[in-house]
Amino acid sequence: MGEVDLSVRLGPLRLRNPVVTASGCFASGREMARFFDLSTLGAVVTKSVTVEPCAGLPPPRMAETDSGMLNAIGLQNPGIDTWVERDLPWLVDQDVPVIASIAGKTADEYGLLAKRLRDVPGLAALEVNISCPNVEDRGIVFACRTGATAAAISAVAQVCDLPIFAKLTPDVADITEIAHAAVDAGATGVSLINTLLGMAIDVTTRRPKLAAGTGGLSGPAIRPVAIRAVHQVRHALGDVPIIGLGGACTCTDVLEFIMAGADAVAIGTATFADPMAIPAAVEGLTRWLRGQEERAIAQVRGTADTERTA
Amino acid sequence: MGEVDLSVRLGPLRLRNPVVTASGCFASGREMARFFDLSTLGAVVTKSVTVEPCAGLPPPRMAETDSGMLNAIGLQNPGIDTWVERDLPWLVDQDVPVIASIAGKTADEYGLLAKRLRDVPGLAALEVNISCPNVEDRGIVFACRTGATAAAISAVAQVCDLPIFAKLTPDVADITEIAHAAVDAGATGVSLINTLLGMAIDVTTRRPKLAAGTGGLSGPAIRPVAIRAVHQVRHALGDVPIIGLGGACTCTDVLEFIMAGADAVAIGTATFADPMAIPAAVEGLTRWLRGQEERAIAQVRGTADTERTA
Amino acid sequence: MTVDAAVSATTGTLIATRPAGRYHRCSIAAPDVATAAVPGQFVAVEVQAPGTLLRRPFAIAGVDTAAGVLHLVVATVGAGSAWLVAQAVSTRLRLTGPLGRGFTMPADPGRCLLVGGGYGVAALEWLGARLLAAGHRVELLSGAATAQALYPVTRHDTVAGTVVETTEDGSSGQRGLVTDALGDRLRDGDAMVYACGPMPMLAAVAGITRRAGMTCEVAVEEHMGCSVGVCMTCVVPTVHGYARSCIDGPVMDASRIRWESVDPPREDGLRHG
Amino acid sequence: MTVDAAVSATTGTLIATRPAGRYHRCSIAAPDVATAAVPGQFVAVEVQAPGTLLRRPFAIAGVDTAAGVLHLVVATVGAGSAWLVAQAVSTRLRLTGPLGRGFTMPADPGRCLLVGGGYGVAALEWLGARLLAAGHRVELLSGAATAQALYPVTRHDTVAGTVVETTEDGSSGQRGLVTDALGDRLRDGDAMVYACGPMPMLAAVAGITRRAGMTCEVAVEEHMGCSVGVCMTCVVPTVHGYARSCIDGPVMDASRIRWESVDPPREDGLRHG
Ligand SMILES: Cc1cc2nc3c(=O)[nH]c(=O)nc-3n(C[C@H](O)[C@H](O)[C@H](O)COP(=O)(O)OP(=O)(O)OC[C@H]3O[C@@H](n4cnc5c(N)ncnc54)[C@H](O)[C@@H]3O)c2cc1C
Ligand SMILES: Cc1cc2nc3c(=O)[nH]c(=O)nc-3n(C[C@H](O)[C@H](O)[C@H](O)COP(=O)(O)OP(=O)(O)OC[C@H]3O[C@@H](n4cnc5c(N)ncnc54)[C@H](O)[C@@H]3O)c2cc1C
Ligand SMILES: Cc1cc2nc3c(=O)[nH]c(=O)nc-3n(C[C@H](O)[C@H](O)[C@H](O)COP(=O)(O)O)c2cc1C
Ligand SMILES: Cc1cc2nc3c(=O)[nH]c(=O)nc-3n(C[C@H](O)[C@H](O)[C@H](O)COP(=O)(O)O)c2cc1C
Ligand code: FES
Ligand code: FES
Repeated sequence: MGEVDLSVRLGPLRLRNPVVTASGCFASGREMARFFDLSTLGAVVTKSVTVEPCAGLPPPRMAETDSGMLNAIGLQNPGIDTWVERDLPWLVDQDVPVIASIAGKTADEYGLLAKRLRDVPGLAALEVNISCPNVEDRGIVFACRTGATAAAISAVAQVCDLPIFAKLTPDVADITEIAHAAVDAGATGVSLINTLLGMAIDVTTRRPKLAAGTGGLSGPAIRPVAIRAVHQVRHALGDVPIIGLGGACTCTDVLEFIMAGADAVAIGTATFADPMAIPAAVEGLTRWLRGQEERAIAQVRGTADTERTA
Repeated sequence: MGEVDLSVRLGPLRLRNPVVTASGCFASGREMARFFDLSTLGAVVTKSVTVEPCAGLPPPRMAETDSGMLNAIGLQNPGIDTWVERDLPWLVDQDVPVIASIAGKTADEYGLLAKRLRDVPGLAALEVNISCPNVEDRGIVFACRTGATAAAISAVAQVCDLPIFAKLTPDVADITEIAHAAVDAGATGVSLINTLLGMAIDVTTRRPKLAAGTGGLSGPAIRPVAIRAVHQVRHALGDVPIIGLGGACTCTDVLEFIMAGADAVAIGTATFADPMAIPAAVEGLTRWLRGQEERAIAQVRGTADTERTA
Repeated sequence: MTVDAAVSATTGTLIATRPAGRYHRCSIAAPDVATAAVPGQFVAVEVQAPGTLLRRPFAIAGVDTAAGVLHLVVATVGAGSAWLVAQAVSTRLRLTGPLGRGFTMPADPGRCLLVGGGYGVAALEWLGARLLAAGHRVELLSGAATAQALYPVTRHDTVAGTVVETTEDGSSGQRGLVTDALGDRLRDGDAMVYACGPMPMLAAVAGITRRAGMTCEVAVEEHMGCSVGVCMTCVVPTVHGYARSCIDGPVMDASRIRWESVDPPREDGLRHG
Repeated sequence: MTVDAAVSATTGTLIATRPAGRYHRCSIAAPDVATAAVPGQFVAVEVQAPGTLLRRPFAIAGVDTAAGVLHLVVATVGAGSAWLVAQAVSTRLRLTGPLGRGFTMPADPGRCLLVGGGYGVAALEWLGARLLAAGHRVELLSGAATAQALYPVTRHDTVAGTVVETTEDGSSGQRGLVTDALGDRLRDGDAMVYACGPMPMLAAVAGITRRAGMTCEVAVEEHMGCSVGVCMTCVVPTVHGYARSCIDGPVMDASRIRWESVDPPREDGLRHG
């Protein structure tokens, strides 16, 4: 059989395996370190951090839906300064690459956040969350428009040499257009996808189940949308580094993303359903690869590309 | 208790109850008449018909996903002429309003189809499907752009006096913008939502599960997206008639749509999972309404509108 | 289109689940369905496995009309079939049936060759019993990749005059493909051939019988959405365009199917079981 | 944040499910969890009902350390809880626990008032037994809307010196709210109060104890996504901002919660059980 190689390139980064955490689904890292060794992970993508501390939205913040969940956390975080001083040091001391996620209200804020992080030792990359649906004004979701996308990404690229991943929303007519805009503005790669804007109503109380009204839909329910987005962008943008996510739970799901064209795959909501979801998926990859002709998972990327009907 | 009233207004139409079929999920009507009396239905919305006969896409056309399914039927239909002569007469003879769905490749084709149908006796309304995801060129999904939406809808409105419902896709940054364009161009109301563009890959064969590669995602998985779309459009467009759909299965789901702002609710995929889904939902509505203060389901519309946090 | 009024959306009660080789035989009390069913028809069963949505189609493998019971032979391949075979006796099962078009009984007494792959043999066993009872000569050919995958034909004498078993690896019965066994038995063109099994096997049977000028009915197995004719997902390419296998089939005249357009293109794909 | 290394993601075996009033008592062999747990902590159980995704949190209602068994008292409210109580003995259950912060034992022997609503009483029964064993005086107040909704406290003498039951409709025990009974028993300010039940009840208890100047711990029940501290959905407004009830709770000092910001704003909402 011989040994197999799970390592992948993600632009300039090399990860020991393709499975990473999804932003907002891993807290400080300490919580999950109770269950498994963080060095099991390809990388940690941290919760989006903002310039100022942010209390987040009032509860209820979560509603389960069929094979999915809605969340309206509202980017609760201690703000960049506290985060860099209090939470980040522990994480960068673990044996795992750290990708910091940032969220701003304006392009300038994105620039500010990137400046604050560019010299933090141990950071592997930035993920620029320009697609959080839990904002008051739908008009300010940067990733809904090419212009705003470019503005936020170039604000980051201008001040920071770290690799940059632009996190995009599927709630657009053509995600390849937005991906192009991000890359043209200086993004190293893209993270596909953030949650879909959704809503659920409790018919007994006749009120939205989330205090905020709307929220972001995640989990297995959205995986077909995510796979499609990854496949589209892989085809439209050639070799651009892609972190695929949205409903990945198992090793099979991770493979589905990789075959669709993802270099790395983030697992978010599935961790809520099973704290061991990520280590189980990594183990599964090793077992699966042993049964394949390829010796390296990197060779599997995009192999579903040939037309089905060909 | 007193008797309850399930009838609703849908623009100029009056339906005996708010539950209707979803386009493409009810074939000729004869198939389902084996299971229940079609007069149980608020209305029948027929499979989208095209100018020329259309063979549809090669199988496999379907893949089950978590709480959902992908389909790539590709508008298989006998073409408008055969349909009007062979299938429609039986249906309009049943005791149920018939809403005919049309799909064109160009604005002119929409006009042609509307002209062919305007004088067909017994038709209650037209649903203009400008959002089918199973088309070769993503660029020609009319409902992705305001201009194309307006062109298709006005082509219909100019030649036909029947009430017009524009069927929209959620795969856009702002569905209210498209809804505005449709109504401004002459649509009486809107049908929200068509399927989301999705994809699934079989990791064993490494091929897309659908022969066509991508397909439309429907079923309970997408209900939160549909509820959000209905709620947004109800708020942005005031009193516009709305047919809500996307993942409605049970009476509770129908109520969720109505409380979000739908006048009528279509059930599609759920009929595949249970041929009795629609009659069961209608029965459930009667029972539910008996326990409420309202005597008429029409009064329930939009009652989840107050802000949850208010 | 056959729109059969005998079909119902009903609830049955699971009365027994027993292993049958590597398969499971599930017996369900559902009198309406059992009484109306003919060989080749199927039922669509609601499964309550997490994340699943659609009913699962299974061929009816026999009925006990007096008791109002129908039998299914289930291969465990995914969440839905695993759920079904794991249910306890007395579980209430929501199901729709009998669905689709069954096999046609020959007008005149004659020789019938029944060709099955894997669990597909189960429905043919029932057909064979009916044909025998109606005075036909019946030969049942049952094939699979290995001995374990063979459907265990039980009452040999009551279902067929002759039963021939084949396995690809020779672990039981004749070594080779069931279609080879069919070729061997095509002494004349007057037999009626019935086939049930994986699509590549059906394609091969269709080719052989076409070349031999024999009449052949196949029960096709396409992915189904609704099982009742309304979703258009289960289509098979025929000389008259795409036909819905759930309502215009699953039993179809093999000569009407455009096998070269079946995905993946078949007639030579001989793997089965 | 308490990050307790004793927690594990494990698999237990259901060994019994018995009715307990209108609830079910599920006993699960899961030695790692049972040994480490203290009253007030909970487990998150994977349920395999169709369409569900997330584990369901249930308070630990007692353990049998020697046997490695933990007990849950489950109210059937939806698909997940219905699935759990319907499982057959021997079912393997994937679960995480023991989770969260439990009740604090008082430093010095004294009087303890345990106030519970509905199934919330189950966890207090266990706490009461521990307090009694540690030499405290224990009074257990158990309330519900009706007699059926009362949790059936079994071993009265081993869990509390006094047990007072209240129902809103007077169908069993004292008529009225459990918080009225609490008010009646606040003779002095030296008792420690522990409460477990619906949020409006906890809010009322918090108000009463605050006005009486007593220390009160409540086990809150917010909707949970992950149950392990990573999703931020289960937050409760506190004087230090939103705190995660799954990891900073569920047991919290009542005086630290900003009850007026709990949704819907409570302290007067007295409905329970
Ligand atoms: C008319 C008809 C009759 C059938 N009769 C029988 C029978 O008698 N006994 C039996 O065991 N099975 C039968 N099948 C196949 C059976 O329906 C599938 O095996 C079952 O639906 C799989 O469900 P699952 O949830 O276990 O697996 P899934 O997880 O849904 O699928 C597992 C694998 O099976 C494939 N599959 C799923 N559905 C079908 C389908 N409809 N046709 C072909 N492949 C499918 C999937 O692509 C996947 O590779 C029949 C199918 C049809 C259409
Ligand atoms: C720390 C904690 C301890 C708990 N202990 C117990 C216990 O000992 N016994 C018990 O029966 N239940 C307990 N619960 C509540 C229990 O988790 C829910 O009843 C259960 O998750 C409902 O799942 P379901 O699938 O049956 O219902 P669903 O269909 O998910 O929900 C049914 C109804 O319950 C509400 N609900 C769902 N989840 C929660 C939740 N986490 N908190 C409050 N309401 C909810 C829903 O809004 C809905 O109205 C506890 C909850 C928490 C957070
Ligand atoms: C509770 C929760 C919080 C999230 N917070 C963030 C966030 O802070 N920043 C971000 O970019 N994405 C956030 N997301 C989105 C996820 O990173 C991910 O894109 C999405 O959930 C889809 O993946 P999944 O289905 O694996 O969860 C959050 C998702 C959830 C469920
Ligand atoms: C198999 C299938 C075929 C469909 N065909 C059409 C169609 O011809 N025209 C159309 O407007 N929508 C079509 N739809 C979309 C449905 O009408 C509906 O918008 C969508 O499926 C969401 O509703 P549901 O979740 O209740 O199915 C089709 C959906 C399915 C599943
Ligand atoms: S399965 Fe739906 S038409 Fe055949
Ligand atoms: S439930 Fe996820 S943080 Fe508490």
